[in-house]
Amino acid sequence: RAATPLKVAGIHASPVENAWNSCLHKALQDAAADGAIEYTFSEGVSGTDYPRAMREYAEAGNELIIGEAYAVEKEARQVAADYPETAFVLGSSGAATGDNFGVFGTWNHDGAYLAGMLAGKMTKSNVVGSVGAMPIPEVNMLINAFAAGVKAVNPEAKHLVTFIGTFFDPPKAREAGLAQIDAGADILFGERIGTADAAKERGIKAVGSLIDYTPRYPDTVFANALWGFRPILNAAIADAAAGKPVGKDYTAFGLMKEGGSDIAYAKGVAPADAEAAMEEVRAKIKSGAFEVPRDAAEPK
Amino acid sequence: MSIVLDIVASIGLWAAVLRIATPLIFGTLGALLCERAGVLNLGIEGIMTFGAMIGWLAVYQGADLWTGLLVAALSGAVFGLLHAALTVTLGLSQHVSGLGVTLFASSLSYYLFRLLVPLSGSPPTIEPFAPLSVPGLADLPFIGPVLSAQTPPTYLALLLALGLAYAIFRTPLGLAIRMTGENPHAAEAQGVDPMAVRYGAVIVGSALMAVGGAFLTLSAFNSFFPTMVQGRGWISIALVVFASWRPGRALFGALLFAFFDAFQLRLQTVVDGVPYQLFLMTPYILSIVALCVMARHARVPQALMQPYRRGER
Amino acid sequence: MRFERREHRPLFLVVLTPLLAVAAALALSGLLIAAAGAPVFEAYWRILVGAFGSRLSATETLTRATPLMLTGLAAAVAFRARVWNIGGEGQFYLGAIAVAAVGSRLLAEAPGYLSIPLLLFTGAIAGMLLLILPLWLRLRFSVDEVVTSLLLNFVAVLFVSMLIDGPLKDPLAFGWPQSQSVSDAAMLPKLVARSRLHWGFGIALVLAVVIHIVQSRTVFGLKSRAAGLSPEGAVFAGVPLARTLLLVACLSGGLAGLAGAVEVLGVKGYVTTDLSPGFGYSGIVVAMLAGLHPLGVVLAALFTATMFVGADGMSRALKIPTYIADVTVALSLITMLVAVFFAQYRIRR
Amino acid sequence: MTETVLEIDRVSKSFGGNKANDAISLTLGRGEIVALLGENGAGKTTLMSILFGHYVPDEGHIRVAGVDLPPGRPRAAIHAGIGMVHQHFSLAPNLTVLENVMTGTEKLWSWRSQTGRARAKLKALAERFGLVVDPDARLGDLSVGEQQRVEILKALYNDARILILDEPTAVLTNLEAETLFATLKEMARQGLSLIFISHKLDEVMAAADRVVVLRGGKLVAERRAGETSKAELAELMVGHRVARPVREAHERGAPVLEAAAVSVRVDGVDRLREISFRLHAGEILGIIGVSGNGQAALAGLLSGTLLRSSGDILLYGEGVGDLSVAETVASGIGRIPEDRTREGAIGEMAVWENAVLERIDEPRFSRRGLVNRSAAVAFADAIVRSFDVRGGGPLTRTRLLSGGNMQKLILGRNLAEHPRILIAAQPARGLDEGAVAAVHARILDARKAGTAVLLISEDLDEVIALADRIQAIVGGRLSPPVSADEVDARALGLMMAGAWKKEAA
Ligand SMILES: Nc1ncnc2c1ncn2[C@@H]1O[C@H](COP(=O)(O)OP(=O)(O)OP(=O)(O)O)[C@@H](O)[C@H]1O
Ligand SMILES: Nc1ncnc2c1ncn2[C@@H]1O[C@H](COP(=O)(O)OP(=O)(O)OP(=O)(O)O)[C@@H](O)[C@H]1O
Ligand SMILES: [Mg+2]
Ligand SMILES: [Mg+2]
Repeated sequence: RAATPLKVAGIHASPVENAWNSCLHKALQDAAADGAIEYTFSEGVSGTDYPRAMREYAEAGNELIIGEAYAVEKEARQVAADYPETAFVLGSSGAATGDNFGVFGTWNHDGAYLAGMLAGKMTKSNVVGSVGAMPIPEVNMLINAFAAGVKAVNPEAKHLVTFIGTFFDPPKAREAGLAQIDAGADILFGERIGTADAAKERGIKAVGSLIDYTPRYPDTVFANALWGFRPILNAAIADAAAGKPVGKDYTAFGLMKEGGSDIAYAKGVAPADAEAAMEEVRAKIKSGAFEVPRDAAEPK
Repeated sequence: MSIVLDIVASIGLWAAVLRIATPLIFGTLGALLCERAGVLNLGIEGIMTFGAMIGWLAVYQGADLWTGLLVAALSGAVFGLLHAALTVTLGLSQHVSGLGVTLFASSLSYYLFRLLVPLSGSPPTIEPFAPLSVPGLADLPFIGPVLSAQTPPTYLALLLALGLAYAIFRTPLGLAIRMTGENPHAAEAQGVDPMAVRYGAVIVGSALMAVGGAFLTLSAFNSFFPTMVQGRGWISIALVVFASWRPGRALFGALLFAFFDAFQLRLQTVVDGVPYQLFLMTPYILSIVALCVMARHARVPQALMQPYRRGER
Repeated sequence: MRFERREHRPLFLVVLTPLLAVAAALALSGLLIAAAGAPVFEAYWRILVGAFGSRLSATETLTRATPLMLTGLAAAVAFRARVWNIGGEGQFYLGAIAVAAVGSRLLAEAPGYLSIPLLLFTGAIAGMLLLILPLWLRLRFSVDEVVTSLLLNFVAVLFVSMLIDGPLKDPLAFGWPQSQSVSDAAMLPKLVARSRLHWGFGIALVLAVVIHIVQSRTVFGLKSRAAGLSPEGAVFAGVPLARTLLLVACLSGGLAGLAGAVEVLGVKGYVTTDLSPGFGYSGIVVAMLAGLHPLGVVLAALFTATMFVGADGMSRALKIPTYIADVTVALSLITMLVAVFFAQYRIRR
Repeated sequence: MTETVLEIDRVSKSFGGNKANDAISLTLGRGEIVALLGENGAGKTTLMSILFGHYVPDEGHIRVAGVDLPPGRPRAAIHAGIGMVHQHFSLAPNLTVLENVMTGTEKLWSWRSQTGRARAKLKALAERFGLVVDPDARLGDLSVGEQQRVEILKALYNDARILILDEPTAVLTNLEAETLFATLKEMARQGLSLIFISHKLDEVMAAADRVVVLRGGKLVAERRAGETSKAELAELMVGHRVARPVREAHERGAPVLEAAAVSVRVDGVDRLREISFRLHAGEILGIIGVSGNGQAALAGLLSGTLLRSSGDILLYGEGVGDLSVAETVASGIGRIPEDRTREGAIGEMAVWENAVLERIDEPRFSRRGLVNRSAAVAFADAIVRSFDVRGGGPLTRTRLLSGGNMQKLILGRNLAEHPRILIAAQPARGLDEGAVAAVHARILDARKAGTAVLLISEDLDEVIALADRIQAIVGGRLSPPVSADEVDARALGLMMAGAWKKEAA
């Protein structure tokens, strides 16, 4: 079986520049480079066209389809029901359905919590800020985890939140970041790309999300709440290749405990004691001794 | 209340206002120039997108930032040429041609970007314009720090608004443009070639639009994202109306709109409960109101959207 | 060089020019396809296959043509009476959100034979209301409706965004901004099982024929054309100007609102802010391609949908950037506009 | 003869299959005034447009002072000293007078408009030729006469030495026209050469040195003004003898339409103030007046497009309220609007549609909202035939008809229904001599058949020739009627100036 790589198709509602999609895209590209799969993709697929893209890929003989069901939850499940031979594993806030419709959430809040622990010790103004796209559950959970991390080490710290109302407007995210700096924040958590640019411009520090932004902003982004899609993908590929049903929730593979998400940080930026305290919690999360609170309510 | 006053009195707000306004100023002035000559250019959204992409790409390939802006302007001019060929030479419906140009320019920019910049991880970056502080200006109280936070294209936008106002109202060429927008037959009867004027205005106007787009990737941010223009072109079209086709008021309108946006972003950090959509609606609604008030004075260029065909009656 | 209007259009031109337009568009996008390193002629074949090669692609093409037909009719009806309705997109969304609001609450329990017609009607009314405002402004303040209806698009979309983020937000959507769903009973039945093609396509076809009859055979059609062509002339001939234009606006806005309603009831069941990939704007282009003829709108919508669905499928089959679909559509719209022009005009030196 | 300043050499131009100009040659001397005469559609405007560079001729040349003018370049024409006053004004209402005049007069790429110099130059010109206007007024706020002056100033500002005026008097009052011709003669005396187009033979005889007649695109005759007559010119234009029909004595019938102290207010301005008149069957009542005194309001009121603000209207002896257009038409009132291209017909619609539009709700043309097309086309066909509408059939787009033929269509759709009352506003405006005669004959025929005609006109000759009784309208008030047999043009001129008020007082 391993002789012929699994045919996998990715369908991205946004252009693949979008950080979240780039996580999927990169993991899929890497898997293809490893020879595990054969990868093809469509991007910028609008809600109207999404179900068609799913069907076309299914009819074209792809065995596993990776994507995002958020805007098309209902129709996506309908498509899966119509193509029982094809495995679908999509980002979703809902539950898995049937044998061939699996879901995964984006849970990199562990890393966000840890980054918050560093930030809480680093802030001098005692104000930190988060810039998000829209108050949807996964974004909320992330921002809340960051805030919880900050509060855990620095209960006095104030946390600002701004939503820019769109997934795709880096200049606007930058403006939102600048607004928070003007309001006193000296560390920004950028759920959206563009936030770190504000921090860079004003010479303060920032935390990235999903992917490692440190190479892009070397002196600004000191920590990242990474989310690795590869473990989820590997699990899905394994199931699909073995002919096992994929109708389950793959979220857990993205957790820190499973090696999915993690924190990546530049050592020596935060005080040594802060790093030590954080590393301690990190180890506890990995061992399962500590669980970061999951709060999907809109942050205030 | 005092929160609001604090925000309004902050240097950061006004610095943001100028930054947010810059692409709108370019876009609005470009659209205004086209409309003054009688051509509605709904291609703006696509032209801005293409400008953002190609300007960035040029710099990414090693050109300097000003060359990037120039390349963007040239690309805008090319799309302007297309729009002019369709609407001026052929006299096709201006809004349809404009929508076609928007669809074409934006999809082409995404396509070319994908072909030319293979992607892995986050999109590649360039080193954007740095803020410029002009000696003398920078020492002024309040205004100094606000201006010092701006990059050269913002200064360019401000100067351009004044320059265009002068050009339109004080020079023979400006008069020829206005006459072409009011009555191309009259312009022709006075020896002004309305076709040439319209071509020129649309090409230059479109170039300005593209520069507005390039500001997004060369100054406001440092990489290109598909869909990053986010309706700024349409807002410019509305602002032209709001400004009743006067460059000075266009500048004011763009600043006002940017003020709402910057204010909204700051207000969000301190209060919540007001849907952000309400803020975003205001400029559109204000434009409609402004239009109703002004329409009585009938200052809309009278030949706007009317094709001019020589020798046809 | 100048252009002179042809008083008579030879048949061969009517047939030949659209073909030339398609050929030109394909040649141009062929350059871009080649630039991506894909085989150009196979790409053309794939476009055809992508649009009509299977049951799936054929039904998808028709599904995508459905809202285009309705928004195209909306634009055609208005433009014929010189009501420049650029607000189809906003009317589409308002129609859609009205359907979602009423369908998920008031009519959530109603049986289909009751709720479907009522909801379609609701959507149409919502669209109408959004166009009546610009028309009223035109009649009252002589404000040009091109700009006002364009501006209202953004107001409408923001309004919808506000509703689906607020009172109409679906609590079961895990915090995603989307409206509550209409009941399953209210969904339009499928025309073809296991596909997305629904009765909305039939509705659009019937409406195209009805509107053709209205425009070519009825007194209202004659009067609305007169009102559009020359307001003074129409008033002198006793055409009640305001009333006629208002009826035209109701028809046009209603059709665009209906497009939104049909898209919700036929395809999605609820509203998000990406419900329409610009159907309202494409409708204008469709109408112009059709020369504002209602039956032509059907063809133009099918053409546009074919190009898009075909090129979209081709991009997947040949693994070239998805955006080629929009490029191809844009190119074919532009070349088609030029072709329509040359079918109407001849070149003189 | 004086030196030749302009030479038109075998110029031809066709539109589609229609030869608008056919090998026309013409010269113009310094200080000369040439009148260009011809039927509607004879090609006068086309010839002048070629001269000015709006159109490119198919063949032929234009030479100014012996030098060939490049074709199709208005700029070149302006540089060569040609100025043109267009048949339809080409001005921008939103710009000021000065801006209208200055456009295109300076080097396009200079840094600054020399407004001060321009204002001084305009002032000097205005004084020299007696064409006074406020340079800073917004053009749209000016009267038609003032706009005409701006048009001429525009040409003079460019140092025109050859001035072309295309029907400059079509929209002017007699008084304004006289002033204009006095100005033109003064210009000629100062060395300018002029070509003007007019349908009014009196003007032509009075002002021109030489008359050139076009027919069907060909130059058919050239006469010195002193050596010809109105009758000869009319015959040359049309190709056969034309005589305007004469009104025969005829018994008038009972009153059919009466107004008693009717006032009309439009946009807060009193357009009509307590006017009274009585119109009898079988008579023509002429309403004369200088444009802008309320004729349009009167025509609108009786056509059903304007509402009364006070007063009564009696139709066939009975009081009626405000009639809508449909009711007006249904009560047997025929209407000929002042402006045939704006109100009278819709150019983009077919002839048949224009023929029936105002009656479309009648059962013979539509049933249950559906148009009975064949009946409508048959109706239009009958009009085309019996009123000799040339240039197309019922299915032709109306835009393609010439002005005179369009007017025949409008007249036809009214008279074919044998109206009891006909409201005719400026029925012959802008028409050539032959068409005028035809329209007048139709109106007189209708009168003979018992139709009551209200003739609203600024053309005194027309009113004297047609009307039985005449009233003048001044400032929205109507004079008492006088019998047409008892007055002459001079007396009517006094009436139009409001002289009756003094008598009454
Ligand atoms: N741009 C054009 N396109 C097509 N036909 C034209 C055009 N201009 C003029 N014609 C036609 O050419 C002929 C001459 O028109 P022209 O305007 O020169 O007549 P004219 O003598 O000025 O008439 P009038 O007295 O009514 O002004 C007419 O048959 C007219 O319909
Ligand atoms: N709504 C209006 N607003 C401003 N001015 C107007 C308006 N209507 C008419 N006028 C001007 O007022 C004057 C009187 O108009 P009215 O219609 O009563 O006279 P008229 O003799 O029929 O005019 P005309 O023959 O020039 O059409 C005219 O100069 C006209 O241009
Ligand atoms: Mg003429
Ligand atoms: Mg009048």
